[in-house]
Amino acid sequence: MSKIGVFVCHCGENISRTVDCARVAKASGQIRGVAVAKDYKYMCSDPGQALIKNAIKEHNLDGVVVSACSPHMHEKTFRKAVAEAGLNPFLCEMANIREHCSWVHEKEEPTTRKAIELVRLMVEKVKRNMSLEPIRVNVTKRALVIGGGVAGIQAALDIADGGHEVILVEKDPSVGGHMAQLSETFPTLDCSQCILTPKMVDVGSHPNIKLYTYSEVEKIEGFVGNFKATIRKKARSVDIDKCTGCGECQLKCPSKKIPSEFDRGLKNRTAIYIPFPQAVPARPVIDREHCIYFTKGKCKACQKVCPADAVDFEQVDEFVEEEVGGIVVATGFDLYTTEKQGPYPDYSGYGEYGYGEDPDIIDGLQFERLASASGPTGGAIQRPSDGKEPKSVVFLKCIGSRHPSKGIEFCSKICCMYTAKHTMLYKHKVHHGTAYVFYMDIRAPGKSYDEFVRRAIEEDGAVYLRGRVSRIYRSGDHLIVKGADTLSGAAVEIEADMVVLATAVMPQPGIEGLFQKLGISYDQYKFASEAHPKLRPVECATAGIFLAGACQGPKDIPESVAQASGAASKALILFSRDEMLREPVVAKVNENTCVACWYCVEVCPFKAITKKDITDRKGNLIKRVAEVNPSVCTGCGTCAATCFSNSVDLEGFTDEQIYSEINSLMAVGQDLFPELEPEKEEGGPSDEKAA
Amino acid sequence: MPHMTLDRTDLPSLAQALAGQGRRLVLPVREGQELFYREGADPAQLDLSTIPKNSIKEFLFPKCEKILEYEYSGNDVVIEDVAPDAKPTVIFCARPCDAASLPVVEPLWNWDYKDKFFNERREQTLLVTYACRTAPDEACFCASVGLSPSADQGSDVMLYAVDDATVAVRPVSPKGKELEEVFSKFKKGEVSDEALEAFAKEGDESLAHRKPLDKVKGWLEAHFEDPLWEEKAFRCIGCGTCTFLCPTCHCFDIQDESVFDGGCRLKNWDGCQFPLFTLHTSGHNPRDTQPKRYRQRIYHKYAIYPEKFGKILCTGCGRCVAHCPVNLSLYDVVATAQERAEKGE
Amino acid sequence: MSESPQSETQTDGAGQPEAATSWEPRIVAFICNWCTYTGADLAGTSRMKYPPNVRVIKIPCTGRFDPLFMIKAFERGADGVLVSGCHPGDCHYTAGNYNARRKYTVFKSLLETLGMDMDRVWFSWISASEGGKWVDTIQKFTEVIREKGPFVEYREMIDVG
Amino acid sequence: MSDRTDKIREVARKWLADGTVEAVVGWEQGTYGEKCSPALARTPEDADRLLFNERCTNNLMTYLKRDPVRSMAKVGIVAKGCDIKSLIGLLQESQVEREKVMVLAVTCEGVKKDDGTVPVKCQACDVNTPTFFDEIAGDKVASNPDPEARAKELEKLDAMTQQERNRFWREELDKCIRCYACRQACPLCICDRCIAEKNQPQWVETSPHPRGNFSWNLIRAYHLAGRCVECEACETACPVNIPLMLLNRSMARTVKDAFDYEAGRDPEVQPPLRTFNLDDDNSFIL
Repeated sequence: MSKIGVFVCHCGENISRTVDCARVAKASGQIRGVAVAKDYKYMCSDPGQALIKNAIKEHNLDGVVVSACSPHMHEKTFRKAVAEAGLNPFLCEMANIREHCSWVHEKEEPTTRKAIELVRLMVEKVKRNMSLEPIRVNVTKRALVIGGGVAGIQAALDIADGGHEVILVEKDPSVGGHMAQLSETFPTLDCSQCILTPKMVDVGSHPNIKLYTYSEVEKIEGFVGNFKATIRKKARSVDIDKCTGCGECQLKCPSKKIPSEFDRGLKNRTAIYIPFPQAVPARPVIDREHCIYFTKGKCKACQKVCPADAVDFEQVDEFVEEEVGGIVVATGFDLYTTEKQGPYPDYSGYGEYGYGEDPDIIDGLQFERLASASGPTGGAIQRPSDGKEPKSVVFLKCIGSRHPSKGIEFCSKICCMYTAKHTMLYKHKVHHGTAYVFYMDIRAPGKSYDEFVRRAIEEDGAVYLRGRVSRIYRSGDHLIVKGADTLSGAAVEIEADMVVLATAVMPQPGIEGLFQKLGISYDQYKFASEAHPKLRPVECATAGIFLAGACQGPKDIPESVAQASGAASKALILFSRDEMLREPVVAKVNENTCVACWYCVEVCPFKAITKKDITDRKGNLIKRVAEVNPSVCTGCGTCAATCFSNSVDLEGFTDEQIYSEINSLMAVGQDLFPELEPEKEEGGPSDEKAA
Repeated sequence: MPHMTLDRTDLPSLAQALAGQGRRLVLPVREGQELFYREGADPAQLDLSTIPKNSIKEFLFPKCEKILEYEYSGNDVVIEDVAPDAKPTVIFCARPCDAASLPVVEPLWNWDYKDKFFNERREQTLLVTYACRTAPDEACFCASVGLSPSADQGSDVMLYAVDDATVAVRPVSPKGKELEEVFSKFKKGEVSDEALEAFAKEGDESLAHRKPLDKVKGWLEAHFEDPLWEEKAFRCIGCGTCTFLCPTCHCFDIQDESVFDGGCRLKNWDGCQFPLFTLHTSGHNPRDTQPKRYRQRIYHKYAIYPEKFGKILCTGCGRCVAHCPVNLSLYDVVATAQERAEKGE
Repeated sequence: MSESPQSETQTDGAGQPEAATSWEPRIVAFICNWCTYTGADLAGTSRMKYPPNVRVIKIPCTGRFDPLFMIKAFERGADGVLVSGCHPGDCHYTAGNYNARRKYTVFKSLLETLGMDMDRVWFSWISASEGGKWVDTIQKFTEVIREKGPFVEYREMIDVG
Repeated sequence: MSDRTDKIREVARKWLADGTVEAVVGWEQGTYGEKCSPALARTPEDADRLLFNERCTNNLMTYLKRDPVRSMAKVGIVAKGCDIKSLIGLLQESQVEREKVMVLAVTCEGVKKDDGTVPVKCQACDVNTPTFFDEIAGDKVASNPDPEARAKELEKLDAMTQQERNRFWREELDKCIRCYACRQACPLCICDRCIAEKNQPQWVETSPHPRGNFSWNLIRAYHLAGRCVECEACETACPVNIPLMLLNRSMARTVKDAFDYEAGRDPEVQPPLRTFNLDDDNSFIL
């Protein structure tokens, strides 16, 4: 028989004002398996806790029910108290007779009766509670940062400066990301590369950072504190240890007409190339798709010219494994498709605007390259078709964004600001030119942001027209932009030399593949989902994985950097301990009855359940079963409720416990309300019987 | 000796008259494509076209029966006995194979322990049996187990449909004889003994193709590990239909069902075809495969029970043959055993 | 059991048929720890009032809700069962409530097919901030059940065995 | 029919002779009426017992989850289009590995029940010519499914008031004797230990009283929601003639309406209770 102690708190008068606490205690004492039941004014006070501890020792209790406030208030207090008395803390439960009873009901018989039933329900549960031990998880104090844009760079540097090793993986040949492509940055108009390059160099040389460029994450196994990442180092065809970055190879490469990704097609590059002069590492890579040797079988011009003998045509993709404790995902963004066949096949694009067909219709990042001092024009604003200085430029905002019929409802957030910046950059370079902006709304709520937009309009004379553009077509030397100015109600037709489309910020195409490997969730657009939109904005629901930058949603640079530092500090918090303690409220599998249908595996939001082979001593497969990784399981119980044969159970909320709670609701003989007889005024017969 | 006859059309009224003496009435009625013995059915719906799908077992040994109640009182448990829910009953127009099941299982219920639940019901039950002139179903094999389509074992009164319009009445037991008065109210005439002899003759003829099963026991005793079991029973899906429809299968399970402060103990039908039937607490299961469980059923009926009680635990009603969803015929299996015994295999 | 008085069980009245007038609606609520339980706490801290007819069984998440719980609650005399958790998108475990919602859809339809009185089966999303919604829900549910009376259809089944 | 039988025998013989499979599960002539019976051919000679006709009603997929078939390295199985739906369910739930099963499909014009009637599944059948197999016996049989077949079955139930439905099921389920023939016959009842046989705790009371019967039949139907391929094996096996298919069909309709899902169609698709959509129906939740 169980020996349960029930401790009924008056909470001053908070409970006793409407609940007869003495009667609750007396009634509790009569429940089978209850060894002691007491009431006290303040159970959470030192004397109250002492009363519980003494009772545990005196009666050798094997379970405790504190009938008081909400467990959200004092469960920790009382579990700590019982632990101090030598009882496993998970053998203590609370019956909530304050928030759920005394405070919400009148002082009348059913209120006390309810309190008694709530205690009984919890007594029945506690009888089936098991001693549980917190789950200890060793922490590997190394971080993996995926993505080498500004967010990834910041996160890597912060963690590395915090004294921990960082593995930084970048899919492109250099770190830098989109920020490296930008000309100036809003709202200060400082040069993007000037502020980014030092950070890139730091990343390349930091003793705590191991940099894998031109590499991708192939596989992630494990769980918080103990991830194992397999990284594919794509064949660069250049030995970057031997290479000195002299650039001779680029000069000699005969394949010169490949649109440069970095310059967004506005300039060509060679097949062996360093993507941009400030690249880190400043080492070339051979683009095998375009290299004459790889496509036609001969050439090797680069190899011949290389003074360091660094070109290696035989290189193959290499796989390395890295063990890490936490992961920062900073995979950034790309721009919405404006061609008919863009990178986002699910979205229809803006074929009617002629992007990809007319060279003078470009997107925001292309304009950045045009305006950049390191860009194809050396910073001169020249239209791509013939290099002429455009006399009028039309900027179109919300291309894709806030356009549900194109499949996107969100606001891309940064376009209002960068378009204002573009008009300023344009006007600063083409003083007599006119910048027109078609907009839906102007959203500039950041620090110094609205002032910046006002400057563009008021000081630099950008012409803002509220409305959408219906069509863009070429007429001789010009592009005709037909739209509407909804404020004046007039149809507008502008003769433009160049059109710039502020296209929506989208996650990297195909990034969901990586998210699936990581076991993190993402929204309908494939932006990674944070654990809580308000309170856990940098963590994923999957423990040990953190988010930084635009992979989570459109963000400007300061926001990305701030979130990156936030993610880094989350990782550092994780690394501040040698092992983690996790609540042992986790699922467990009954291997005898599991039939490996994998429903639990599929419904687990945390990928905490894996498939395990049970083999005999010779290694022959006997059966397959589900296995819960207690380090990853968060205890939601979805698996337990989904399993047809209830072969998965949840510690702390086991089937037995819940069954017993339900079972406490009814007694024999059709007496559905096995209430204690209420005490008659001033102690009736039942009182005497009980005494 | 002459036998009283009555009009076949008076059978519903007769049923009513028997029930009118304070008895609950059970009789076969049609439900969909099949007949069922039903309690409280309208006698006008009496249907004698074939053998019902269920047996009469459930009226003597119900599928679920409370045998005691208990209540916690402090640290004690207070146990209260439950009186059998035994009402005077008339089972009207039972088939001979059903009636004959009672003398087969009676020793079981009165062996080391006298089961008051069965015995009181048996005591209270009047069995008015409707003789089969010929085997009513292709699955029938009562003649193979020492019975016949018109066997009177276990019956209180036998009814014989001597022609389309006339039914002869023959009391069998003292209990049946006491009912002369009720029957005589419907008396329309008399027939001689010879009129009933046709039943024995035609009944036997209709089952002439069935084998006697007298050598099965001996064969079984020597062939526990025979490949026959795997070969036949691979198809058995362990549904237990055979045991639950069988008039002689009598296994039960004891379950305690509790609410918070007490509960009751129930006796429920169970069957040897289920893995849980023999599953030990340790996890070991002596009959861990379906062929072993199938073999058990045959052994129990044709070797073990006869050994202990001197009777085959089967009346050849054929329900397990007709209703097996995978057409695993008990008759085929025991007939194979008989055949092999005859061949000396 | 040495300390407290225990010569009597709590079922002094056991076996006595319940007077028709003494019947009170009996509602069992399976609610998630993070949203609805906390919402009910908020109703308490805000001193809102609602009828004392509900018995709460806390589960970590509606994802833990197994329809077996509801059946057992009815078997143990519930006149109504409420299942409540976090609103879509708010699940502490990201997706427990979405999984639960599919279970509800199927199970609810099954109960309808079987002729259960669906006024006695309620589902809700009540967030931690919706103390008022919790109170409203319990009030309405209690009224509905009071109006309908005891769950006779199910209690007939309880009566057996 | 005879050409299908010939082809079945030919393929089975070949598979057994060249060691492709350890055994072939098929049908053979039964001994009661015109009934056919499941057969296990282990040798090429055994293959000559196999046949196909309109009384081959058993869904043989149920044997894939049982010994001796379950433990065979590779097995051939003869299957009608409707039976293959069950196989797809078993594949979805990893109960069977595709590489371990050779499917010998057979085209089918529909089968006949013991009482000579045509099962509803045949009236609604659109897989008379199976599309998922390793070998196929029989020429193409055109499908002419009655799209209303399921709805017609449910009409009677739909027309009832809640109280009438309650009464109807109380009467039907009171007949239940808890033999679990429905479960045993079902190819998709895959649990080694059914929830009705778990007693710690005993969620489903094992006693055949109204309470236990209600919870058992309810849970059985619930566990098959979105999984049942409407093969009718349960209802056929039920010794007390409970119209189990009414429950199963009603669930199938719900799953179709709510999640646009039909069981037994695509082994690659997630069964509906193993996944969810953010925009699943929310209208009934307060």
